[in-house]
Amino acid sequence: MINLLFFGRLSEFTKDVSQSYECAGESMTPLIIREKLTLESKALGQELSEPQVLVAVNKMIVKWDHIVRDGDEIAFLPPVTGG
Amino acid sequence: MINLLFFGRLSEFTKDVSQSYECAGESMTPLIIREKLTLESKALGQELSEPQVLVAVNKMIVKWDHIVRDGDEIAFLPPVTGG
Amino acid sequence: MSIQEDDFDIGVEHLRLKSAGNGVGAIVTFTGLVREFESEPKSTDFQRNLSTLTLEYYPEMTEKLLSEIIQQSFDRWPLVAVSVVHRVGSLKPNDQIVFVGVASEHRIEAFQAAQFLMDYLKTRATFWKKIEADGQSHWAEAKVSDNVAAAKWEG
Amino acid sequence: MSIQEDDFDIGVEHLRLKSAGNGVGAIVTFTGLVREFESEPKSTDFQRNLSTLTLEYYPEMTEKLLSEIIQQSFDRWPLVAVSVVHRVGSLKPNDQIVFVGVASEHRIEAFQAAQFLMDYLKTRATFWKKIEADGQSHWAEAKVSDNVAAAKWEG
Repeated sequence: MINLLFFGRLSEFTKDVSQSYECAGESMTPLIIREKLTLESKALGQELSEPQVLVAVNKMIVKWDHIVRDGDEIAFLPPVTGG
Repeated sequence: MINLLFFGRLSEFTKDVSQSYECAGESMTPLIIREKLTLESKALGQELSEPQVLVAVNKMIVKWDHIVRDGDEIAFLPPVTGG
Repeated sequence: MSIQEDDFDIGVEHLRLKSAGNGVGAIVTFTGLVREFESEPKSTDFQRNLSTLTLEYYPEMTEKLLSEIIQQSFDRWPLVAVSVVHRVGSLKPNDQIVFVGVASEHRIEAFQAAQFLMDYLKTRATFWKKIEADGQSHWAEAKVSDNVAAAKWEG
Repeated sequence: MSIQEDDFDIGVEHLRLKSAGNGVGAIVTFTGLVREFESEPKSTDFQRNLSTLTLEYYPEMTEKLLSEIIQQSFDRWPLVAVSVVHRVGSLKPNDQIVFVGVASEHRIEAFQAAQFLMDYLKTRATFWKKIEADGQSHWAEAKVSDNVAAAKWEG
């Protein structure tokens, strides 16, 4: 199981999409998961494809082709606005 | 009467010099007073001639050839070191 | 370093920095506050009355990022102590949001490090602001000016 | 603005800046402290234990100069409030000497104004420090670095 987290404005688009994926042996990346999510919600897919959106696996920023494993946590991070 | 004030390191050289001058009708400037002070203490004269030393008349920075009048206060100001 | 819902006390934070060690000659602090007016995104004149600012963060990751930013400030300048406090949750106008304090021997590095910490915190630490104003809510947009400010510390 | 023998309280000063008006989003403070060690003039390694720092000023003139410096900061940046407190008289290691606080809408002008105020205060306000260390006393020397810092605001 891979858990998905959506922060900031991204959380507004996740009402009807999966919050986790089964990782059935196949090689999985944030990019593949983004494609799966886009099939569920085109609006979310568009938001996730914005170039400023970063992806973290287990709380580390990674590239979109990072291999994820069962038990990993993927977080989608829009531009930060704290401070 | 013209009162003289010496601040900071300058105050270390004023034990034996005049702290005021009578202004007997003659045209007076901080420069003339510095020359008079130099006759009283060569060490003080040297300190006052340092290019960073500023002179204020009645609490306003002035040029050394500023005309001073009876009742004025002349202050000799070494480089400031507050803050 | 602390991420907390509770308010912080500048007097307490300042005393901690002052007592951080021998040789502290300069303390610079920055405090960010919730402003009562919220400029409409992409507009300079239309302003709305802010009622609530909600700060979201990513537990564990945000702490780690803040620690890294603080470590970088020590790598760049000879500092005695650094303190960062960031609030999360629901805030009101004039509430304190963030505190950055730097203690050092001389003022130049304290000013520089405090600015660096704020510029990096604004652009790298995983916090997100949701603004409620005039009955409507929206997520704050990242500011180009913050990215420009952070970029000047690179390279 | 205040020149005083008494100590000041950062918490009180900060609250005053925070309450200065609507729209304050950023507060930057600088506090200068008496350091416990005094570098020997013209030497970088020999240090002496400071016992007393005495601050002399020129009553009336110093207040006027500080007011002018504060006015200049308002002319240069859109600030909401500025506070400057400078102590005089006899101080001990770790005592607070000077406070500069700036409240503004955004952080950039608050940081800039606070640095400007300190740079000008250090080079233009009529204060003089006498240092007592290891049983000997001398007047502090003006620092070239302060003049360089102040010069960058010119022209």
